[in-house]
This record gives sequence, structure tokens and C-alpha cells, in this order.
Amino acid sequence: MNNEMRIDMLRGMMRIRAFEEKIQELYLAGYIPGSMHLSTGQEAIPVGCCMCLREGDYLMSSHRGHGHVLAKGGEYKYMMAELYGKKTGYSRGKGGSMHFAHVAIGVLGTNGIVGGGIPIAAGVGFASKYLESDRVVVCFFGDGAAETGAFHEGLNFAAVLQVPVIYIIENNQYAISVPRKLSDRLEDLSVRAAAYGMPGETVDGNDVVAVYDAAKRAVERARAGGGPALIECKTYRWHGHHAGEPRDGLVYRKQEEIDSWKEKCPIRRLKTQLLEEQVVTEADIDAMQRGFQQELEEAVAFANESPYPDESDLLRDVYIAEE
Amino acid sequence: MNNEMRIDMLRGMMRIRAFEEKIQELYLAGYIPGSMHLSTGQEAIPVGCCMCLREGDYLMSSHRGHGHVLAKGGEYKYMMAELYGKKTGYSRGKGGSMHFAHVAIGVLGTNGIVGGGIPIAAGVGFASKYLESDRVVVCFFGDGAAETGAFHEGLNFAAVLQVPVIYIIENNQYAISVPRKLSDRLEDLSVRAAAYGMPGETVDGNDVVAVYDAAKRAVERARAGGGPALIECKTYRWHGHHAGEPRDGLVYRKQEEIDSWKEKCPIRRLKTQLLEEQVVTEADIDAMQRGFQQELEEAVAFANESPYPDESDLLRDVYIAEE
Amino acid sequence: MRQISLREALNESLRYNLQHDERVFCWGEDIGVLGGAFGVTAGLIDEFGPMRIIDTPLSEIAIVGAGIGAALGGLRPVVEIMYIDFTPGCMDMIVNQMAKIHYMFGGQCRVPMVLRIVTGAMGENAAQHSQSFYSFFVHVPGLIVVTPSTPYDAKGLLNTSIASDNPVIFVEHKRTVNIKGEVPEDHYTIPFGKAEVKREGTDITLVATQALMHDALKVAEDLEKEHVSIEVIDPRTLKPFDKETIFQSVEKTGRLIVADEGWIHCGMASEISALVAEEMITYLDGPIVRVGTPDSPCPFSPPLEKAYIPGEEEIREAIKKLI
Amino acid sequence: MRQISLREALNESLRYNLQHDERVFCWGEDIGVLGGAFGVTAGLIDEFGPMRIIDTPLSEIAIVGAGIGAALGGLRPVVEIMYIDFTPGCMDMIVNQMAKIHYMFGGQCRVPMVLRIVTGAMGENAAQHSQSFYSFFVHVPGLIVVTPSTPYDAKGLLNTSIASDNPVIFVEHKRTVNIKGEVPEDHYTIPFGKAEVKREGTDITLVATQALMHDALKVAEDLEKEHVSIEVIDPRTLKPFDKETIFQSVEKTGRLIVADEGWIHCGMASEISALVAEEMITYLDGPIVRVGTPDSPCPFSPPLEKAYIPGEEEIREAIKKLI
Ligand SMILES: Cc1ncc(C[n+]2csc(CCOP(=O)(O)OP(=O)(O)O)c2C)c(N)n1
Ligand SMILES: Cc1ncc(C[n+]2csc(CCOP(=O)(O)OP(=O)(O)O)c2C)c(N)n1
Ligand SMILES: [Mg+2]
Ligand SMILES: [Mg+2]
Repeated sequence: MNNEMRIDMLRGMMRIRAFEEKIQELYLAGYIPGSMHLSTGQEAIPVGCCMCLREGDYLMSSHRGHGHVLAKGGEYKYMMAELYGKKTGYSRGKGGSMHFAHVAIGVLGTNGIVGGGIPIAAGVGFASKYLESDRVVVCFFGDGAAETGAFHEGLNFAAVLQVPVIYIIENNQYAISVPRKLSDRLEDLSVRAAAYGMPGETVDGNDVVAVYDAAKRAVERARAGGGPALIECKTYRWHGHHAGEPRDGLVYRKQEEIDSWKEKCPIRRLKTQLLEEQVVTEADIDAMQRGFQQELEEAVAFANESPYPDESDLLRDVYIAEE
Repeated sequence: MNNEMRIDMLRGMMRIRAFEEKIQELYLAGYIPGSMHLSTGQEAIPVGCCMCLREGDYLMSSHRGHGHVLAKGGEYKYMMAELYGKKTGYSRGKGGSMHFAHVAIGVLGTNGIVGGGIPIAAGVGFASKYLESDRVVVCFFGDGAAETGAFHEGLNFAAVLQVPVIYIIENNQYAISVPRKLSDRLEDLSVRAAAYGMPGETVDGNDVVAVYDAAKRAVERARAGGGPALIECKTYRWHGHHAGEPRDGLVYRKQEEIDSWKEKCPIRRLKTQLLEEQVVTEADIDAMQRGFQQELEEAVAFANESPYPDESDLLRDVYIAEE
Repeated sequence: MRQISLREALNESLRYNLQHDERVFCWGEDIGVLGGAFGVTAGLIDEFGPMRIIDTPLSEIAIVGAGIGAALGGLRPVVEIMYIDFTPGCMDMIVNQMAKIHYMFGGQCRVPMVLRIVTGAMGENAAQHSQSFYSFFVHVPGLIVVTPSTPYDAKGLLNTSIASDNPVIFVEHKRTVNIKGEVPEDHYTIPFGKAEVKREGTDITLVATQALMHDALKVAEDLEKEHVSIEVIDPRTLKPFDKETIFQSVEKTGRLIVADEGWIHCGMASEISALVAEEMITYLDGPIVRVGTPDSPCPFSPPLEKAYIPGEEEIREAIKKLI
Repeated sequence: MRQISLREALNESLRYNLQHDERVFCWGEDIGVLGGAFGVTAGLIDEFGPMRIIDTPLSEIAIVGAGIGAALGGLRPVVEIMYIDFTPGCMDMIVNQMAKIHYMFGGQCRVPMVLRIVTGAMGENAAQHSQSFYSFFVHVPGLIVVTPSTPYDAKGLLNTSIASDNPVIFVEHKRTVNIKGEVPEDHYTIPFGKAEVKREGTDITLVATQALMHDALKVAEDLEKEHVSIEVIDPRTLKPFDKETIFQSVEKTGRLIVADEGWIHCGMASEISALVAEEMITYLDGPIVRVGTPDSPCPFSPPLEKAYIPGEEEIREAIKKLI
């Protein structure tokens, strides 16, 4: 792993963290409507995975999708505008956090239905195979999603079709308040790969390099026609299930548990390493951070100044006019 | 395995075979309406499993369910009446082959929706556990059903709840015309048990003793509070997917394949053994067979003589009157 | 009399039924420690423990399916699906099993199960968390569909639902859960199929459900000043449906508006309109006006959502068409 | 002109579109060697091979979900779900994804997918294989719903559906697949949202869909002799819906009957009735009568099924109410 890549990884994770922290602040201050799910603490996964992707590759996301969109190249300002419900947002204000999409960069949507993207991703992969392109699909979802029928049918069909889809479980130990032990009897969710005859692997989801390595193997195999794979990344969300959740997740989690995972912060981990190895300096990192803050302020200004959709947009894009 | 039990097994299988052959004849001759799915060739599975059960135990069945109902104690005449659409049938003529139920003996229904019974069975098992009874549930379904979301969610929930349900896959190599290799990439479907943290096992589904042994282990464990299990029984259906299917299954299967499975007939296999070991005589077997034929004729007479439901029954039992 | 919120009224009913009938239990996602997404089950796990208040995996098929099984096994499940938007994920269990088991097995089995779901648009939750398509449950024979609008009705109807031997879809509207009203502390029931005239009037019959019922009352009060006398009727249960109460009112007023938050086409407003057009047309002095949700998915952006959700304004416009 | 069956007309349309657009492919259960449960895809696998005519696992969620994905990836899937009765199993993909993706992502993505489903009661297939609840697809915004009744309409409308960039639910009625009619060999399309007056008349407007359209024509012919002149209108697409053609007819006749095989409550017949009651009430000289399926699951027993399925008799009774 060369240093440049590791710096990119750090930058990518910091970029997500900065976004999540800013929008949380804005949300709690009442500037952002609706509900949204922060991925603070889970940044290594989208960054590690998306660094294996090429421009034309596809991404399907979940309800906890800001990090995915950012890692694939989403821009603060259009995301912010969407979160504000403005016409200049990625989904023209129609979608909000749960329905971000940016098709031009391959982001085929976050999803408000847990597990909803999993079978869809199989089909996107099929299109890629059918059209003899080498575009791969990365599909992110939570541990809870792995308990849905959509997961089973989607992974099995992907395996039967041998399509280039990499399924990534972001196992953050909970589905809202329900802990893993009430959700299934497994230690590692990646054992389920065997149920579909596809390769499966569990990695430390807070180690961006480990995520990258596993994803890279899977992406290369998929691109070469080797079919889908399942990767489980063990991680933790620092905050409540959604922004503004009462007691920010403490109703069903212990402070010690949260603290112990914060110790394993994926950003601090890489940062410490890079600093120790003198690959970056504190000043470099501060500069990055300032850059993000600056960009975020511009994004907020953009969102603020952008117009809301017109009332006439309500019935627009329900149907496409027939020729 | 004592001889008496093996004779019972033979009798049980012959009893199913006799029924399936008779109703096929009646169906093709136009006496039985609707559509029905014969289990000819698969008789070892219901018989092997149900011989492990006690009276109060429950059974959930699939669309290919005549054998299950018979093995649990269903009687020819009420089944025949149901197939004829008569008021004296198990489901009062409302259900037909796909909706047989006989609650008094624990048969909670065949099901026209493939996989539909799987999550329901988990709940029946939950009731048993909740009520601190030791009744177990056996849930039968085909290999095709193992590709449904209902399978995944049902087995996982059963595992989480640790309820006494034995899931039996009757893997007859096809879902209608779709062969296993287009349905998944697995050799043994029982590997899926590991995806739920429950024991799984694959047995020769044409060997009634092997089925019995595997089922017995699972039933005993479940009854003792050890939770659910998954057993795959490899078998084959001799006929088309449904009675009267054009070319009786030859559109998508080779005659040689059918013949080779007929060689493995579960009934002939046990019969030959018992004859060789002189546990039974040809005469005993003929007597059994004559008994079934006799009973079948009575059943047909009963069905014929029974009245159809009244037109006023159409709207009966949609709702239960509120008190 | 004491005033409590609709949420508290539901909680009280659940507590009563859990106390008085051992067979009653609850399961669903996050109903335990978290007390449910809308707080209806708050505190129950402390009182009744995790064997009766059960947090489930993220598996709607299993939640409903196993609920049905538990009912078949002799229990009285009160099952929660967090949002109506997630019922399409388990629609097979609702439509093909829960609704039909009693009928298709000729009355042998009962499914005394209550399925609690939250409906309605509120708080910019966008297309997949804002729907109200319960008219589908009215369409499908075999289900009771309950739609209370006040705390009093909610408690009484939930008591009736839990006591019923029929499968019940119990719909709770987001915008009503915090509404307060008088609720007796004692146990009481409200029969299914009895509409209530919530306000008497002579000029226009305004049938309104759930949140729109409250809007209807407000509009009716305002228009009183303008000497328009509006009779507001709440059907309270959509199935069985009390058409008599509405017919009597139409006989008096000659004018009908139906307000229901479902989408218009093939929704409950259409059904009520059609009932009157079929049986009471000679009493009508004007068109039947429907108030409902525009024919689009729910948009995220606040001004669009506001335009999307039907309320007082839409009712006023409907009234203008009639006077 | 040449007469072919509705089944053949559909087959011809599929063949044409597969030949002329490489992006078109088909998948579903048993559509390959078997040619589909109703023979509509017969022979296509021989001509287009197993990469374009794909037999799938028994996984309706994946079939529809991956179809959506394939459409997002640039293909034009024609997906078959064998019976409408199995769509509840994949309703989340239909209602929450297929119908909404275009809207909730602000118009960025298109889902040019046709979902072919078979509807209707016939041949004693009982409660889970006889339903017609497509009104739910009309209820949910975002879907086109097509219901052809003749071979000519079937071919033209399927061509339009495959060419459309909107998601289309294409409903084929069991009792019409063998009906023959004139069908040009050339390619042609029929626009969505254009009803057709199938027979002119002056006394009663009879709007009828699919199988009931044919019953309506027969009844209309018979009553001609009794000097009752009935205008039969086939909406052909339920969404978009051509209300103008019906309004014009009602203006002329002053009497309206709506016959649709869905269940009555909240069904398509109710919708059409409500449309007319809202906009054309002053033209009506009598009640609007609905003909549909009784409020019960479909019974198995032949005489009960006969009483259940609406047809000529029910239409005649409806007419009696008006003259
Ligand atoms: C099908 C479905 N069921 C329930 C919900 C409500 N819900 C939203 S997020 C969530 C938990 C998801 O858990 P997981 O998949 O582990 O993702 P995480 O939130 O932990 O990132 C639930 C239950 C939903 N959106 N969709
Ligand atoms: C959910 C659902 N999808 C499709 C069907 C149509 N269908 C009936 S039986 C069958 C094949 C079932 O295969 P399997 O589970 O292996 O059982 P088998 O018929 O081989 O015994 C299919 C596709 C159905 N009844 N239910
Ligand atoms: Mg999680
Ligand atoms: Mg099979």
C-alpha cells in the first residue's frame, strides 16, 4: 500500500466525518428536515471499498448512506442542498437523506427500505454482464439487512447469474435498538456466503486498509468474471440510530461499549500511523480539515440560497411522458 | 430398527403410493377438479419423518402435500372428498389439494404459496415453547422453497427463538421445470443450516430408515429444547409437476433420468429388504395393497356420494362472528 | 374525565390485555427497550419481560408469518410492523395466509392476531415512510381493518381487536398518536362496524378517517360561523364498514364528501363514494367529492410535503364545490 | 385477417421486441423450456437462447428486484411473475422500488421494465391462485397498469409497454389467453390511456375489463333482441385511465354499470364509479352498479367457484337493476 493511497484514505474518511458532524449539528439546530442516519465511526468501509472502484462502477446504498455517496465522489453542496429539500439537490429535493442518488457517478441510490437495494444490485450487475462491460457493483447494507428475505434472494440470484456484485455488510452490531444476539445466532455474518456458493470474508471494518484489501480481491475477481462476493465489515456507529434519537443511542447501549469502540476510531488509527511514520504532519491534517470546513460552509450557503421546488414539481416525475 | 417399525414404514409408503396412483387415475379421467401435485417417488420422506412424531405434534406442508397428510394420519375418505370438492372433505371443499388441513391431528395445512409455511411453522413452534408443551413441528417444503425470502427469515427466526421446528427440504431436483443448477450453486442445501446457526444434515431421501434416523435426532433434540434443525432429503418426483402436466415431466427431464430414479424407488428398496430378510411375505404385501385398494374404493364412493357445499357456503367462514 | 394521548390509550389497552390473558404477547422490531418507533409499547418489557415483549430480527415476513403460526398454536399475538410502508415486504403473509387461512381450511383454524401498523405522512420522511395504502387490506377479504382517530376509540377498538378471533389490521396514524382525549380507566370495548357521528350537521355529510377526521372537525367548526352545518362521521372500522350511518346522514344532507389519506384511485374514499352512488344516488343533490392524497409518491422537500398531505385546506376546497 | 389467440399475440410481441432491441430480455420462473405456465413465452428460448430467456430460481423478490436493477443498468427487462397471487411476495420491490425510483431520485433514473402477471379465477385453483387485486397497482402512484382483453389489444399494448420508459404492470387474464381474434402481422402500438368502445349502444354504459368484457359483449348482444341497447367500453389501461370516453358515453346513456373481476371494495369498479359520481352525477338517471367478485377468498369446490366468478349472469342482474 503506497503512502499516497493511505493519505487518500485518510482524506476520504475525514471528508465523511466532517460532513456527518456538520449535518448533525445542523439537524439538531433545526435546519435539516426529515430524518437521517449518520455513519460516524463507520467511515473506513465506504472509503476502503470505493478506492477499489473505477469511474464507471456502480454503487447501491442503504439508509445510512452519506458515506457511500461521498466516497464514490458525491459533492457536499448537492448533498447539503438535498438534505435541505432544495431543488438543487441531487434528487431535486424529492428524496432527502434516504433517497440520495447521483446516477452520473454510478450512485444508484440510498434506500429507505432495509435490504431493498440488495436484489436490485444483482440486476445492475446483470446489466453489466449482459452488456459485456466490466463495470462492477458495490452494494452496502447493514447487519439488520442480512436478516431480510431480500438478502437471501438477492445474493442467491447474484450467485446463480454470476454477476459482478460485491455485497458489503456494515455490521455495526445493532439494527436500531436490537442487538445482534436477538437477530441471529452467528458470530460472523460472512458464513452466509457459503449458503450461496460465493466467497465470503469478515474483516475489521474499522481498519480501512483491511477493508480495501478484501474489497480489492472481490472487485478484481468480479471484474474478471468470477462472480459476486460477500464481505462483512465489523464496525460500530457512534451516534443514535438516527440524528436526534433520544439519548443518542444510550437507551439500548452502554456508554462503556460506545467508548470502547471510539477507541477503535478508524480515522484516528490511520492518522496515528501516518503521523508516526511521518507520512503526514499535523499541519497537513489541519489543512485538510480546514478545507472540508470551508467546503462545508460553502455547501450550507449553497443550500440556503437554493430555491425550494415549486409546488408544481409535486406531480412532476411521477411518470415519464410517453412518446 | 425393529421389524415392526420397518413394516409400518413399508405400509405407510405403500399407503401414500396407492393414494397418489389412484387419484392420478381419477384426475386424468376427469373426476377430480383443479390442479394437484403428486408425491409419487417421494414417500420415504413423510413416512420417515412422521414416524418420529407423537400425536400432539404439528405438521406444516407444501403444495405437494398428500403424503404428509397421510403420514400424519389423514384418512383417504376425507381427503378424497376434499379433492372432489365435497362438503365432507377435510376443508369442507373450500381448499382442495393445495389447502388440505386437519387440525385435529396437527396438520396445519398444505400451502399453495411455495415457502409460505416456513415462517408460520416457526410461530407454531413458538406457541409450543411459550405454552411449555413439548409438541414439535415438522415443516415440509421443496428445494425451490429454499430459494425464497420466507425460508431465510423463517429459519433465522426459528433459530433465534430456539423453537422446536424440524425443517425438511424435499429436494426432488426441480422446481417445476427449473433444475437445481439454475436455482442455486449448492451441492447440498443443508449447508444453509450454518447460515442460521442450526444443525443441518443431508440424507438419502429415498431411504426411509435414513430419513427416520435423521429426523429422530432432530425431533429429540427439539423436544428437549435444543431448537430447530434443517434436514435435506434428496429424492425425485416420478411424474410431472402437476397431475396432467403435458408429457408428464418429459419436457424438461430425460427419460433416462426418470428411469434411474425409479430404480431407487423407496418402496421397492424396503420391500426387497424385508422380503429378503423374510420379515414379510409377498402375500403380506399383497394383502396390504388389497387393503388400500379396498379403502380407496370406499373413499371414492364416499366422495361421490357426498354433497357439494351449498351456494350459501360461499360466504361462510370468511369471518368469524364477533361476540 | 382524565385526558390521555392516543399513544397512552393504546399502551393501556396492551397492558390490560397482557395482564388479563396469558396467551397475549407482542413482538416486532424495537418494541422492547426502545418501546417501539412511536412509543406505543413503552415500558411493557419491564412489566412483562422479554418472553412476552419480544424484539425481533429485521424480518417482516417472519414477524407476520410466525405471528400467524403462534395464533394457530393457541396464542393471541399482537404484532407490530413499524410502518405500513414495510408491509409490502410481508404482504404474502398478510394477503395469502393471514387473511385466508380460516376460509380455505373450511373454518378449522382461527388466526386471532392483531397486526398493528403506523400509517400517514408527517415530518418529511419521503416516499418510503409516508404511505397510507390500507385500502388494500379492505380490498382483500378476510381481514378486519380498524382506523381509530381518537384516544377513546383507539383503546376500545384495540381491546375489541385483541379479543377478536379474526385477523385484524390495526392502523395507527402518526399525526394522531399525540392527540389527547378523554379515556376511561376501566376496560371497555367498541364493536367493529359502528361508525360514529363525531359532530352533527344538516348541510353536508363529511366522512373522514384518522388525522383527517380532526381536520374535518376543525373545518366544520369554522364553517358553523358561516352558517354551513357539517356532519362529520368517522367510520372507525373500514371493514366491516357501517354504511347505514352514512346513508342516514346522506339522506338528511344530500351532499357527501369523503376524506381519507389514502391515494385517491381505488382508495377508501372511492369505495365509500361508490357505495353511496350504488345505493343512495337518489338522495344526492350534488357530486360526491373525494379528498385524499395526490397521485404521486410522497416528496421529501418540506413545501412539497405540505402540498402533498391532505388537510383542512383540501376539505375546505371540497366543501366549496358543494355550496 | 389472420386470427390468433391472445397468447400467440403476446408471444409475437415478445419475439418482435427481442429481435429488434438487444436490450430486451425476459426472465421468470419456468419461462424457458416450459414456455411459461400459460405458454406465452413458448419457443423463445430456442430462438434467443438462455442468456436472453432466463429461467430463474423460485425467488420473486429477486426476480422483480433484479429486473429493476437491470433496467437501471440500461436494459429493458420483460419480467414474468407466474400468478398475480405471488406478487404479494415481491410487493416491496413493486410498490417501494419499481413504482417510486423515478420520482424519489428526482427523475434521474428510469425503470423501463414490464412486469407480466396472470390474473383471474379459473379451473378450481382455490384461494391462492385465483386473485385479481391489480387495483392495488392502480392505487400506488408510479405504475402503468395495462389490462388487455383481446389479442389485438394485447399485442399492441405489449409493444407499447416494452417501448415505454415507465414501469408497467401488464395483466393477462387466464380466461382470455385462448381467445382468438384478428391481429395484424405487422408491428403496431396502442397508446396507454385510450379506452375503446367495443360496442355502441344508447341505453346503458357497461364498462368491463378483460374476461368480463367478453361476457359483457355476449350479454349486450342477447339484450339487443330485447331492445336494450348497451354500450360496452373497455378501458384497456387502468392507469392512465381514459375517463373521457366513459363520461361521453354516460352523457348519452345516463346509466352506468362497471364490471371488473377484482373484489368490489376499493377495487377498480369502485374507482370508476367514484370518478363518475364526482364529475358526471348530473347526467345519471340511476344508481351506478358494480359487478365484481364477492367478498371472500376463492373457494375450491366447483359449484362454489362457479358462484364466485362474476360473468354473464351477474351482468344481467346488474342490468335488471337499471331497467
Ligand atoms: C424493511 C424495513 N424494515 C424496517 C425498517 C425500519 N428500520 C430502518 S433502519 C433499521 C435498522 C437497520 O439495521 P441495519 O441494517 O443493521 O443498519 P444500521 O441502521 O445498523 O446501519 C430499521 C429496523 C426499514 N426501514 N425497512
Ligand atoms: C411463491 C410461489 N411462487 C411460485 C409458485 C408456482 N409454483 C408452484 S410449485 C413450484 C415449484 C416448487 O418447487 P419445489 O419447492 O422444489 O417443490 P416441488 O414442486 O419440486 O415439490 C412453483 C414455481 C408458487 N406456488 N408460489
Ligand atoms: Mg446495524
Ligand atoms: Mg422441487
